[in-house]
Amino acid sequence: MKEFAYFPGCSLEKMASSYHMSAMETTQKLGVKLNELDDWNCCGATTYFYIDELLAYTLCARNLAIAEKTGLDVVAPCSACYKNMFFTAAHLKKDEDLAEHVNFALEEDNLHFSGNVKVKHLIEVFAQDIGPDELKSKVTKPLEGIRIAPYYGCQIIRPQKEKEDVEQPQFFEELISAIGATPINYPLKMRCCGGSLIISSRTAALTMVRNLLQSAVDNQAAVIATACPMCQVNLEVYQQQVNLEFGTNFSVPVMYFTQLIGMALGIPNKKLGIGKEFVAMAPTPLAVETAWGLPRKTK
Amino acid sequence: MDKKDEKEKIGVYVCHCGTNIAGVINVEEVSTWAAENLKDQGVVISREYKFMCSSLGQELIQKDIKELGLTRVVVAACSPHLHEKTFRNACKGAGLNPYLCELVSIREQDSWVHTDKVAATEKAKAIISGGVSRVVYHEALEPLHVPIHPATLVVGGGIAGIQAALEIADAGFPVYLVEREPSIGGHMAQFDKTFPTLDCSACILTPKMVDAGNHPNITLLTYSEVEKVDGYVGSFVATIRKRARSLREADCTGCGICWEKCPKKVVDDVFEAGMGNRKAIYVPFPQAVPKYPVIDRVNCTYYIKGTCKACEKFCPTNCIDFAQQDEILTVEVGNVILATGWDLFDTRRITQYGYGRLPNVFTSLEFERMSNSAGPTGGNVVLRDGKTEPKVVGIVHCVGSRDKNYNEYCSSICCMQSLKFAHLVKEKTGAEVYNFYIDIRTPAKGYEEFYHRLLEEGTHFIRGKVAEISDATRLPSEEGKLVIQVEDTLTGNQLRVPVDMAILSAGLEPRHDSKALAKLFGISCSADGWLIERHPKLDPIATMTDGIYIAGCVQGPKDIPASVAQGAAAAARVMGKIQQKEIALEPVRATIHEEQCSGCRICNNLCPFNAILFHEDRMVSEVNPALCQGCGTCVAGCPAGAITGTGFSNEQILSQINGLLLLNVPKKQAVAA
Amino acid sequence: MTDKPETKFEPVIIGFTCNWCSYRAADMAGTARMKYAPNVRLTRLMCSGRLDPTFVFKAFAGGADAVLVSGCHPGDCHYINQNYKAMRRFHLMKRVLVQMGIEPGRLKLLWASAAEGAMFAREVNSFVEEVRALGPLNWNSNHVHTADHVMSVVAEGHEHEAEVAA
Amino acid sequence: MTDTITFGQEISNLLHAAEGEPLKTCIQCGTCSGTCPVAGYMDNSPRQIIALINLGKKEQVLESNTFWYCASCYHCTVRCPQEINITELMYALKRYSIWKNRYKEGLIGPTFSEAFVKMIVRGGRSFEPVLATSYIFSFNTREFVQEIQGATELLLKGRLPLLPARIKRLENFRRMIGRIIPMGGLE
Repeated sequence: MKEFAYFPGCSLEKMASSYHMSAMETTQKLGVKLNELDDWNCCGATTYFYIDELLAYTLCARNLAIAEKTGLDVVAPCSACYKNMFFTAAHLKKDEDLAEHVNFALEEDNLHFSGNVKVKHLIEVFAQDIGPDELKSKVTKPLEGIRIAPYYGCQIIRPQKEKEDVEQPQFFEELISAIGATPINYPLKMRCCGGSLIISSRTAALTMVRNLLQSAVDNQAAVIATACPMCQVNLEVYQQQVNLEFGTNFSVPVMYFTQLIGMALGIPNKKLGIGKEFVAMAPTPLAVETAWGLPRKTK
Repeated sequence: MDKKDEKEKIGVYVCHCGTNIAGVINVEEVSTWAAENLKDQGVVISREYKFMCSSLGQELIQKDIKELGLTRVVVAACSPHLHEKTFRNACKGAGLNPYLCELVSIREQDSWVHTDKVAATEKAKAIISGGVSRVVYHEALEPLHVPIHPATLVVGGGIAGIQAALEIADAGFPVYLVEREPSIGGHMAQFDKTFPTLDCSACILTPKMVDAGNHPNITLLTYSEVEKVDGYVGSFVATIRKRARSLREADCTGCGICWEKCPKKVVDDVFEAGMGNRKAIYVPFPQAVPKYPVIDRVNCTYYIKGTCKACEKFCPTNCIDFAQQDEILTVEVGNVILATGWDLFDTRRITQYGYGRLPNVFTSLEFERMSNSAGPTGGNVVLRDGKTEPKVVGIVHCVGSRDKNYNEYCSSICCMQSLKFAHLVKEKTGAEVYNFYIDIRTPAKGYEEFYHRLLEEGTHFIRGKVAEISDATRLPSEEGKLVIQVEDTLTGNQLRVPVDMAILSAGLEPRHDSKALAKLFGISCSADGWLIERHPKLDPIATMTDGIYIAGCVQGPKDIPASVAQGAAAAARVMGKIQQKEIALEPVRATIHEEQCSGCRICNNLCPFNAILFHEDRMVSEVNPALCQGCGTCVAGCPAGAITGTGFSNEQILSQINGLLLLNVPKKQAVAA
Repeated sequence: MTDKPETKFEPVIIGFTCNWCSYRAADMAGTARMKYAPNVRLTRLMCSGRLDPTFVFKAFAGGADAVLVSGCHPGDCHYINQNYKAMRRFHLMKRVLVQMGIEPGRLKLLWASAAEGAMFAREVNSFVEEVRALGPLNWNSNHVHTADHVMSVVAEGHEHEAEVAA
Repeated sequence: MTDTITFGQEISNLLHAAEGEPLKTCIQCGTCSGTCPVAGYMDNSPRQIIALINLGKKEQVLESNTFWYCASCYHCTVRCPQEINITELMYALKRYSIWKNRYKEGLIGPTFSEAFVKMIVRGGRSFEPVLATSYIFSFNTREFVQEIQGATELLLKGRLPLLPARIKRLENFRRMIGRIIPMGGLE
């Protein structure tokens, strides 16, 4: 059994609790153990870096140091948390001076970070550690016929870490294929959802959400799959506001990839937090109805 | 270090170089100091003079050599890269072996880079002391003389190679022209028009190809590759694999019945850039030289399934030979010209430009084939469906060039190529054409005028590197089109330009195997894969290995006129060498003292030029002086100290270090320094 | 050393340059009249691959406070790849220096192309400052101050190299 | 060599893990701006900001809304042909303008960021309802109503916390921050 330290991040406590629930359920079913970090703190999203770089590194380093104590690699389900932790770890490893400053502060909480933690995004655990083949073998209720738009968003793959493909990655598609659904190819899968601009620059962000939804709908997506709570909220919760703002009529369900995997693994909806969303996933194809345990409609 | 028994008579000459040296260094003081303090080393005379390199300065040295019987000379002046030859010749003129003269630099490395006059003067003393200590251990040397074989090997049958081969052959010397593909012609044979004059490429190239094919002095070896090169300037021996064409050339008339009858169609990725098909037995294009086809054994039905033989059945001269074997030839040549050309940047690497994903994105080579009237679309500019003419075309510059994510260098031909494309598209279809560029570079004769012509033709020029090309349409006007997303940096506007066709003006890259080529011929190759010339300005076609020259794009991206000029220039250099009949080589070489050699063979692997031979019978290694380039790595690596490097011996260097540290100077003065 | 405490320590540095790149970089610095500290005295070799570790130890034994080894950038060697051999020897020499009680910071490796005069000047300056900070080479008195001793250590270096080459 | 530090050097110094002045290597190709999903809303495109910094036009840069519109999507950064980390540059400019207390009027970004950081410094974790007060009152009526509607629905779906979450070792945590920023600076 593979084991990871798990940093849920603030959003997963309430706003994205369904992501947390489905992450725990699916990983358990696939033989991966996630141990929540003891007394973690907020990663700071992007805002720490606006105010004070050193503070930002220190707060991320606290979580990394807690993870290091467990001797496990740490997994973050939120893209922003992941990016912050990944690059904090990378910078601290490279920059001794920075590490010294940060560790001086960490002493106050009896912590020390020596740079020996690998940071992974939750979707990397599915794509690399579990792998699409293994996932496929565990699927009991394949989501046949459902057209899913994989939405990568920004900070899972950008900025570039090594030489991976940052423009047309395929791992999300492979996971969707593994659960029997059809991944759709749409041009905006790598574009930004607006992130925190939804607060500071509303019109800009709503336009970005609109473009994304439009691109998915144009390519007949039945549902958009995300791997980040921020993206999920922007694409889903703000859908109504997009409709009001632009006179559109979007009603696209936006689900966490773990929820979709959970369905295919036969985990009951309730355990996956399904029911908390604004736009319910329309059970159109018959296969889904069976998968969800819904009564078949007779035509 | 034991001193030599007989004391040398050394003359020291310190140059003022006007005020270049004397302005910072107290030349008189240095000169007097040397005369007094380096006496023990053998200094018998020390002089200073305004300009040592002038004829008067040289005569001063020559006079001392004759009158005082100097056996060694140290000149303290400028860099040896500037005047070493001058002073060596001066010594030679006075009857002293030129290699007994040492030039030490007190200008570039002292007076020009320091401001503290005292410190600079002290440093000059140390430098001269180093030179004096070193020169004691110099030996009289004679340059090596090697005869030159009159034949030349030209590798690569593109325009640069053809030009080089023709020049040499016309001068009456034999040439072996080796080409990997079944026909010579190279990339130029694929083009339609050439910029800026819009000459038809085939019209100007074909006569040259025919000349090369028929020339009595040229041995054409197509479908062949060089596998091994031994020897050195004057007498290289190249091993060439002549791949089996699967037919007897002597009997073949090139009638073309075989490829007409061949039932197997293959996508032609090489000549047609994937835009068209050929047969399994084929000539790459109608004007191919030589005219004989080859059987592509990977795709031929007979080689796959064992049946078919349609070509053999229909061949009127019965020349097909399925059992033919590769031939291995060895040829002896005096010089080599490498002209292996370039590969097109793989535009798939820039995924945001959509090549391979979005059908109506084309590469530059694809467009060349498309606009060529002998090409797969008969010269019609059409979309991937093969029939629709585009109404709007976007041409993207700098694809894969000027970008640290791919290649940092400018590919130099893409601007002009893009302008040519813009003209051809407009001429053939009347479409609106957009050029997306970062800078327009037109630095050759007639190029800027061509750009002006394009401006007058009404081509749109947008200054901005294209961010992405996608099918993400938003507005009705974008429906069914490709959208080019770019900032017009001149106005700061964000543009979404809908086009029917996008052409990626891809950059030039070194051949994928250029590093292997460099290794094969023992020359150096830059980190990005272009072969390195001896000097970037003054010797762009020679390499650091004597007798090996480079021409055309193998040295770096360049256009047709420049490739032709380099081909001709390389030929001229080779002919000059051949005319000399023999050449003199700098005697900076390593030699192994057999009695000290333990036969450990460490040096064998250290040598980059394979100049060290191991004699199994005597269990000792030996340096081939004609192959040795004198780098000295083996000298430093020999655990037994059995190797001496002429001109840079351990004694010379160690003694120079002592000198530089003023260990050879009486203690009192050394402390003052 | 005791007479004038206010005088700055002026280290003596022996520099090894290759004929094709770093010596020309030094020439270039000169032609462009770039100024740098006069503490470096250069020796020319045909290639950094010629650098016998003996030279470096000889320089230290002879009173140099530091040694600069320079050559063409990796990949740009005029003798194809001999600078990589210099690089390997450089790392071995560093190890040997430590064994001999010499601060490894007294040996510096610098890749300089013929066009990098400015960089050469800058790097020489910073190296001089680094060595100044280290102070005069104060060889541990336990170590015998003779070339013989140095040679025995060098031989050890060669053995290492033989391993690497094999 | 000048004695005074240029605006460009000042900004380069704020870029972590950058050597020298990367902005000087900008070839003004416009890849960043062409890529940027928000460039249309910025008064100067990212490319223009770099040009302005290189020109030393500090006032014009600080008056610009460009960096407050950056969504941190890093798309420009992965595409820049000169490998300039433009997103980090935007962070640096945000920090610079907050330190200098100079930013374009009417921007929500700076206020929100400060509120966010204060909240974390107090409790160690994020709490959306408090956060909302930092920006919601700057919205116009229509936006305000929409935002409240959205929040109410979130609350009904059980997706908004009623009480702020706090970390356990809060005292240690605050002392830790004290070693980075003297308390009172942000509190």
